[in-house]
Amino acid sequence: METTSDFLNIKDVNTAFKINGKYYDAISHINLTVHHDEILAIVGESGCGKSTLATTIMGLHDPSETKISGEIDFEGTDLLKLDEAGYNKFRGAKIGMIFQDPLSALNPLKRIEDQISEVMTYHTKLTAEQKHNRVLELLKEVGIVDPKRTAHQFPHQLSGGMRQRVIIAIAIACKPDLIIADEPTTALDVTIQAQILDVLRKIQAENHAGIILITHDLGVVAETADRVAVMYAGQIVEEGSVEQIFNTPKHPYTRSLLRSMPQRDNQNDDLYVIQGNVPSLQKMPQIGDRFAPRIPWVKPEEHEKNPTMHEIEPGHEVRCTCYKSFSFPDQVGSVKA
Amino acid sequence: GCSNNSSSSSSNSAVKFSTAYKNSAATDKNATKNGTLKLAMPSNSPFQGITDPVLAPNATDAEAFAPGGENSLFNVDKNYKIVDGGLANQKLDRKAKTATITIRSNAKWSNGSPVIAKDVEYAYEVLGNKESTSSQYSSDFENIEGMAAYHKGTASTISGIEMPNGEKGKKVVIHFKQMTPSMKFSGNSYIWGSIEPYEYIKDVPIAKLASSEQIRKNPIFVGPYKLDKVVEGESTSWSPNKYYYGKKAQIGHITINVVSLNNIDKALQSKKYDSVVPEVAGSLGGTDYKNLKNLKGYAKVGQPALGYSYFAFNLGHFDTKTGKNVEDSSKKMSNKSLRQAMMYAVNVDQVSKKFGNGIKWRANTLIPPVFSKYYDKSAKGYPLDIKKANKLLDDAGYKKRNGSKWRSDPNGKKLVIHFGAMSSSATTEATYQNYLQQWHKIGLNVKYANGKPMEVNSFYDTLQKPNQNSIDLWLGAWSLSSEPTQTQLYGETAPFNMGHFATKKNTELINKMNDSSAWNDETRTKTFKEWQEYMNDQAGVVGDQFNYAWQPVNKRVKGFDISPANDEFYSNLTLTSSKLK
Amino acid sequence: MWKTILRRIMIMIPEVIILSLLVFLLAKAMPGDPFTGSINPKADPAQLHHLMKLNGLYDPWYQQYWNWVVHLFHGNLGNSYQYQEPVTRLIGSRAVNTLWLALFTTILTYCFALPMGMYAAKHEGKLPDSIIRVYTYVTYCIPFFVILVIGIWIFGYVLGWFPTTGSISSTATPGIGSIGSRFYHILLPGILGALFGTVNVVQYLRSEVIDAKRSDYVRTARSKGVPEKDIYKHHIFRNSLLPIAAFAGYSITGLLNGSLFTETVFSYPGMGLLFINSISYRDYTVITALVLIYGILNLLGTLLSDIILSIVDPRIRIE
Amino acid sequence: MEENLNKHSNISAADLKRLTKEADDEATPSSAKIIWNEFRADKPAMVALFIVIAFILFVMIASLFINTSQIMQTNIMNYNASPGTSGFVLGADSGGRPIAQQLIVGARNSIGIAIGLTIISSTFGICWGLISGYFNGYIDWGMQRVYDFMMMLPMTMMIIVLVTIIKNYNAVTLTLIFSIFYWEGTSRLIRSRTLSESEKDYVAASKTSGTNSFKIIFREIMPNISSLIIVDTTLSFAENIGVETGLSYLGFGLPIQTPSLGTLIANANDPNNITQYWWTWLPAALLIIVLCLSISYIGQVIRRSADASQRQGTEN
Amino acid sequence: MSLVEIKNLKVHYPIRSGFWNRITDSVKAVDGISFNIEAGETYGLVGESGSGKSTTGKSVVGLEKITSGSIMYQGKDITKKNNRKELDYNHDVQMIFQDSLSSLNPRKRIEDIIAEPLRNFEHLSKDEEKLRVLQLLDIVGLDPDALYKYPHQFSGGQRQRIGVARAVATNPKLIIADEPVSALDLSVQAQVLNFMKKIQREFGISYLFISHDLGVVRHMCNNIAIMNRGRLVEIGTRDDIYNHPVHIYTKRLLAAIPETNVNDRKEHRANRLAVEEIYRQQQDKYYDKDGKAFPLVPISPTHSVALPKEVAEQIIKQEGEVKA
Ligand SMILES: Nc1ncnc2c1ncn2[C@@H]1O[C@H](COP(=O)(O)OP(=O)(O)OP(=O)(O)O)[C@@H](O)[C@H]1O
Ligand SMILES: Nc1ncnc2c1ncn2[C@@H]1O[C@H](COP(=O)(O)OP(=O)(O)OP(=O)(O)O)[C@@H](O)[C@H]1O
Ligand SMILES: [Mg+2]
Ligand SMILES: [Mg+2]
Repeated sequence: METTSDFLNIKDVNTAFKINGKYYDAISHINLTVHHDEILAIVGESGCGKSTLATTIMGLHDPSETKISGEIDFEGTDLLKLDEAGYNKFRGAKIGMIFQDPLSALNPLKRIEDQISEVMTYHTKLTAEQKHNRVLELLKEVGIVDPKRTAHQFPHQLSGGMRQRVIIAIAIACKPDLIIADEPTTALDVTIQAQILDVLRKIQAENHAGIILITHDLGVVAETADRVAVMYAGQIVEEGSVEQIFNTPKHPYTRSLLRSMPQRDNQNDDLYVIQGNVPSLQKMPQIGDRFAPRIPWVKPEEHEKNPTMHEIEPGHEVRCTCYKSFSFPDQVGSVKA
Repeated sequence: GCSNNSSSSSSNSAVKFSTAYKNSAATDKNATKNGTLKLAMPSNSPFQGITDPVLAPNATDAEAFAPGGENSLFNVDKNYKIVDGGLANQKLDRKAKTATITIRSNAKWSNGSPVIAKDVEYAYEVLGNKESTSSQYSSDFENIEGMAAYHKGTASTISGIEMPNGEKGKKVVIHFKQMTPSMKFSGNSYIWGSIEPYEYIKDVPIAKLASSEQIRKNPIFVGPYKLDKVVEGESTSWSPNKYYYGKKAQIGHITINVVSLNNIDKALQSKKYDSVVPEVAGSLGGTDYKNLKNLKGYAKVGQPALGYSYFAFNLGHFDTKTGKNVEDSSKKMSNKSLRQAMMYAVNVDQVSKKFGNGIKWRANTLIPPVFSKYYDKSAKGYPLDIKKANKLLDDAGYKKRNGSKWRSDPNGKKLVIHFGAMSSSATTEATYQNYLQQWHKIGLNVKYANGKPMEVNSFYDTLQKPNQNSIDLWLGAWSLSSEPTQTQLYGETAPFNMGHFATKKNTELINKMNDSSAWNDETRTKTFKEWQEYMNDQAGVVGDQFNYAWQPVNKRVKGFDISPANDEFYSNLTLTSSKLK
Repeated sequence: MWKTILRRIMIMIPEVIILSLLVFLLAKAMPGDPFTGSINPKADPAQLHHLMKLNGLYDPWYQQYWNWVVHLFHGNLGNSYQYQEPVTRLIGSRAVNTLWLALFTTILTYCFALPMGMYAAKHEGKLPDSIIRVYTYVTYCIPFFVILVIGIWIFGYVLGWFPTTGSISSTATPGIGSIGSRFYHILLPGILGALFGTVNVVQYLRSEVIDAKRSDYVRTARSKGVPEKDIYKHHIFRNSLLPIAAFAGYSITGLLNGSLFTETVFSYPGMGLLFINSISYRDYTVITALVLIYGILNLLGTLLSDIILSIVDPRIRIE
Repeated sequence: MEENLNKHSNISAADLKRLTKEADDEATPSSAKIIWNEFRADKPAMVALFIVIAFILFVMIASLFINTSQIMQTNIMNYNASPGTSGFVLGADSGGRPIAQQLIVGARNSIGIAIGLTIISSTFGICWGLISGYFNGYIDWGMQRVYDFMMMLPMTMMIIVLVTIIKNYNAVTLTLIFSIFYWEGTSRLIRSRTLSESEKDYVAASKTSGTNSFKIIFREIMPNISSLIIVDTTLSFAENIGVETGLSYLGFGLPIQTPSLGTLIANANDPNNITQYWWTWLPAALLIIVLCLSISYIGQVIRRSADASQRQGTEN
Repeated sequence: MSLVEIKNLKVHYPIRSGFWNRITDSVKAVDGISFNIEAGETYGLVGESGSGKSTTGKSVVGLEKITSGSIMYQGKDITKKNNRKELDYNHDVQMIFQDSLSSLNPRKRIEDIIAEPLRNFEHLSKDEEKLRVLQLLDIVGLDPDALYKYPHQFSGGQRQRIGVARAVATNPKLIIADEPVSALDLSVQAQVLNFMKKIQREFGISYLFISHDLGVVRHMCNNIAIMNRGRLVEIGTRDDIYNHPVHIYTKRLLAAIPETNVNDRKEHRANRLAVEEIYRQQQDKYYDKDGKAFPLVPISPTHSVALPKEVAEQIIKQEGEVKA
């Protein structure tokens, strides 16, 4: 990873939202590196800050409502130091974003063609005709059967899957180096989900882009990602390659998640349940292991005071050392859940 | 002719007006010729655009088209008596029972065609036609031979109107069943005072006349000015009529604009208009006077108005079978002392002073001072006299019984008197309220009929029922015709005698005003005085207020004289500068 | 599309019929008659009765209604009792005035309201926004006629900038002059009406823009690198204007209601003033016709709104 | 079921008291409390609330001590007396009637009309909107037609016609006449919200729980649009205070002896009054503005407290 | 006799258009489906979005006006309103919704929400009622202090459990669960599924479990029906469906499930693409001219597939060979 670390380096990023006049961290001390040609998946439960991270990279936060610190190095530029105009040179051109809800993310009153070509207006010098051709090309690329017709339609006339493809087309229109996909398939059926993921992968292969894939579906991660970062309560708790995360998960949270999935062979058993709830922003513990309250059988002294990431094998990092003494209660036997 | 009558007829009024503004500045020939005289017409409703006086339903239209001469036939003197010198002269022949109308030979319509006998005759046809939309027809016209038959539709012409020199001639003879002295005055209800441009409108069915182009869009006139343009309901503009037989018009243009009563003061204050259109009943009230009396650049002219307001009592009913008003002694207000007491209790003088600002004053009789010949200056009327009022009531047996706050009637029954009034401006309604309070002061329980002032339609609707008991006493107002006979208001058969005051003596006096004895002016004057005295004593109907018809005139205008005797009002006007002063 | 419009119009017919019957009956139920109001000593009640009979006013109501409907189908709304001319012609000339003023007011309203609403929303929560909001609140709370009265007093009389009565100057020359004069006459009532009318549009637009600002598609546009200025131009304003456009039709109702006041204050000879006058004259034919016309205009207003909406909004485009 | 439950749950009747108490301690504050918190957090709103309540109380109480018929006695000698003269705090009108007292009684009458009108028209509009929005199909269709018809009616004209027909109308009849026309706005608003509310699953859940339609409409849906209802009602209340002013101006309002803010403001129909006798109308106009502003401000706060994301008051 | 027998159920939504707003066409949301739910079992209904699953579920509880067909419960057709009333049908059949927030009235306290069916069907005293509610809360694992709280104060999983508590309050025989966990996070989903299972065990309830997540369905259901464009394409036991899918649509669905086994994700993907390819090529073999599924034909006592008879027989033969 040291070879391409000049691509995207997120260093110690904090994003805090103003709630009732006070700032609360939604993500804290995030360090991440994304490389060319890879898909980095970010997984975690709802509310853990995945989208916040994405929108922070895109610079989509209202500065009067948020406080952002840290450094986001993208191809040698610190994005967080850019002004609006400077950011606009990156957005759409070098970084593309795919949003979760394909219906509301498209302007209901504009034809698909106009929405796609809008990106090119600001980042390329293509003529109207060239843009038109490129739009058709893009639609074909994302797997739309009748690009001509679709280009002329309005969002409400398309199915969910088609809309999501249009969003992808917008995101890749200028061949960006980085694509951020925030739950691109959550609203879709399994079959369509599979198709969309295929499209994403194809694009990545063709453009050599780096992709940040945000999802809470472990299956999607396992199928698609090269590397995985697991987030919990605004922090990254484990990071590693897909194989590392799925085959030898270390952090109790990662392990719990994997365990709570219905498996082929556990029809008659109860599923594993993580105790307790994700704390809300305002009630987030500021010191100590944030996951600790949900594994009460792990003794307090096993948790670090200020947990940090530990590299336990090349490319595999885990927050907190509590993983060492963690095992599930039913396996411990003596601990009452 | 010019008038030197600078009258202010009533000693009761605080202000004195002259009918003429005597401008000593010289006429500016150029300004007059090229200038525009701007007149406002205070009215809350747009005028209706009916130029024909026979068909026009109200005075607004007449005023809007006044520079056109209103097609009027006769000149009058200050008493509205018909005099020679106008478009036509009239001669009454008591023996032959005829009126002969002779049109002056040079009379022309503003389109250049001559005025002919048929024009005079046609007015009666339009008026009396069965299909006519005119509301001016009255049974009095059936005094003309053959009119009744024509009105019913059984005759196609009016047999009593003769044109000895043919339709195109200049002479018309009208045959009456009976001659009355009122025929000497303009505004009488027997001889119609205006003409119709027969040749111009003959093709229009009479029923459709009011809405025809000839009447609304392109009317013709016989007056000093001709109509240039009419903006429906809003304004008219005029320029001199070169065919006018009389004194030539001098001002290049005259415009008349409708201005709402609310805005008229401000409009005049901001010098948008030279004056308002002269109106016999007066359109500007006491408040306007207060606001405008010191207006710089304006003079004021005025004369007593052709109208008055009155209190009337409900004393009987209208017998629809005989068509006569009948007094009922059983009515609540039949007691004369009660009526007198109520009249003594009201403080009309105070009210007039406060709200009238000098242009209104207490009416001491039922003939307004504009009829200077008949008006009884000396009549006392009913000045405020609470003591007398109380005494009258006490004597008549209206006593407070059982500790009640209110007087009961002589039989000891509860007495509640219902006062009817029309909803109006805040000041007027304040006045009503004040009157009620005055009556309360003498212990009379007087209340609004219906609980509040009534909307004008409901008001007259109630009063015009042949027999009604919901209004015992009301405050009304009449604007009058320029002929002073009282038959139509207080006569025995008059439907407008809504209080049904119909004593023998009254009938006798009213008949006397118009019978053969009245041809003698002196006798007639005496009868009028006698009647006024009688009415005051009976207190069946009692005058409330008289007022001035007054108006401000911009000082650039010369020759502004609103006296009725000034028959050439518009011709006499000139301007002394091109801008308003 | 045409079919849908036609269908809407067909649905309107029974409503109009019911309205006509209702109005007819109500008008008849008013105390008095068209002739009592013109009472003066010269008028002979016998003649008034004669005229009542002549006009069929003593017939039973269903007879009168039937006659009226029959005439209606001949394009004849009867004769005005007060004006003695066909109602169609009478109203025709007034309607031109009212609609001309209404059109002008509408245009002005949008000229004022659009920039105001957008500006307020763009600077949401800041000083200009607060000022505009206070302005809308205050105008919302002041009765319309107070605005008119104060306006005519200041600009008409004190400053004398505008004519205060009528629809055209009596000295206007035909052609350009008369058009100019007419325009001059509706300027002040138009401006005042617009100042009042802006309230709804401003508030509506403001909240639309604020909603649009927070919408996902605007976020998408940002992520495309569209500059802020263009985001407002191409996305926010365009999308917020859509429901506003449709509002125009509905605003007819408000304008017509306001015409009663504007025309009274400015003595402007339109339908509103005609109505007020006709009420006291009991001019049945005119009253009925006016209420009916206003009703139909209201209906057409809603229809217009729906049509506009279906044209500008692809989501509800009528096939 | 019962034994079934007892078997599977170790909670029994004995625990009832204790558990109820526990739950009580944890109970969420009521919406009234939330609104109150919201007011406390917003100073201007607090002022507005204070103004409105204090004013209404003052008017209601003070008017008890004012003899209306007595103040409405004309005293022409005090015609348009200016403020401060001869005992007239705010001057007198053209009938010499004290403006100050008229203002109090007039405000009471106008507020009374506004309250009556708001209650009648809102209740009707809310019921209409709820029922029409909940039942789709013929009921809704029929109700929509009635509604369309009402929409078509030119309101002011119809009111004027009605007012002329009714010979002896007073504040009560006027209120009723207004009510005929003022429910439409509310009903439209409520209907559209009810439509979207009806599609939510909790309505379906109630249906499957066997709850009848009437209960679903008024006990399930209505509370959910209550914030809308409250906001709409406060705003229409603000609007209704001024509703008879226009009519009074045109000359079809309340009779002069019934003072109301409308009859007072209608004094402004005389341009002379506007400048010369400003006290005859200006206080009433200002009063309406202040009152309306305060009420709409209160409406804003309530709207905000209904929307959890905009709340400014801290919870609890 | 099965608990519920659905026969040839059709639900069509009218599309209105034209001059008089007449019904000119219809969306055939459910177009002739039949299956039976046995007492105590969990019956899975799977299909892609818009295939008519929810419509079916709603018809069964009586929320939807059905076009034709019958739903028999205790020998009576409950598509008729009268029968539903007579049987106190909603006492016996309840529903759990996908969106836990919208299915709980945000203005009602938890106590009132759970007690709602009790108040309608069982007339209990105040205390009895409260006790019941507390017990129900206890059973779904919520603290008693939830009693006076509002739905928004709970997390998604807790809310869904409140929904379960409400559904079981009247001790129903059948609960329709329309995507009860689709909106939930993994860990929360596990909680809810566990509770549903627990309650089924304890009260002997049947579920009609609607989902598009085949992983969850496999975990929960004994019998499964696959729905496509308003019709059933395949029904069978869990084993039938997961291990011996016949219809191409079923195969496609199964292939699309993401696998968590990262080691052979390449094969998995290749397999899916292969199935996609077959689906594209052989589509017309599996659907009739109108693109609709054929009627179901049984290929084993538990397993039916929507295929023309001949094709089905052929497959049976092949299967037999495979099995043999
Ligand atoms: N604009 C904002 N203001 C205040 N808090 C916010 C804002 N946006 C997000 N949050 C909070 O920040 C936290 C993280 O939110 P975020 O949307 O990043 O989560 P997520 O991981 O994307 O969840 P999901 O899977 O539901 O999309 C949440 O607790 C959320 O409530
Ligand atoms: N009220 C309605 N009016 C018209 N069409 C409807 C209506 N409700 C549902 N539909 C249509 O019926 C079809 C089946 O809908 P249904 O909700 O049953 O699908 P589903 O399988 O539950 O889908 P999902 O997985 O998206 O919930 C869809 O095409 C839908 O558009
Ligand atoms: Mg997110
Ligand atoms: Mg569904």
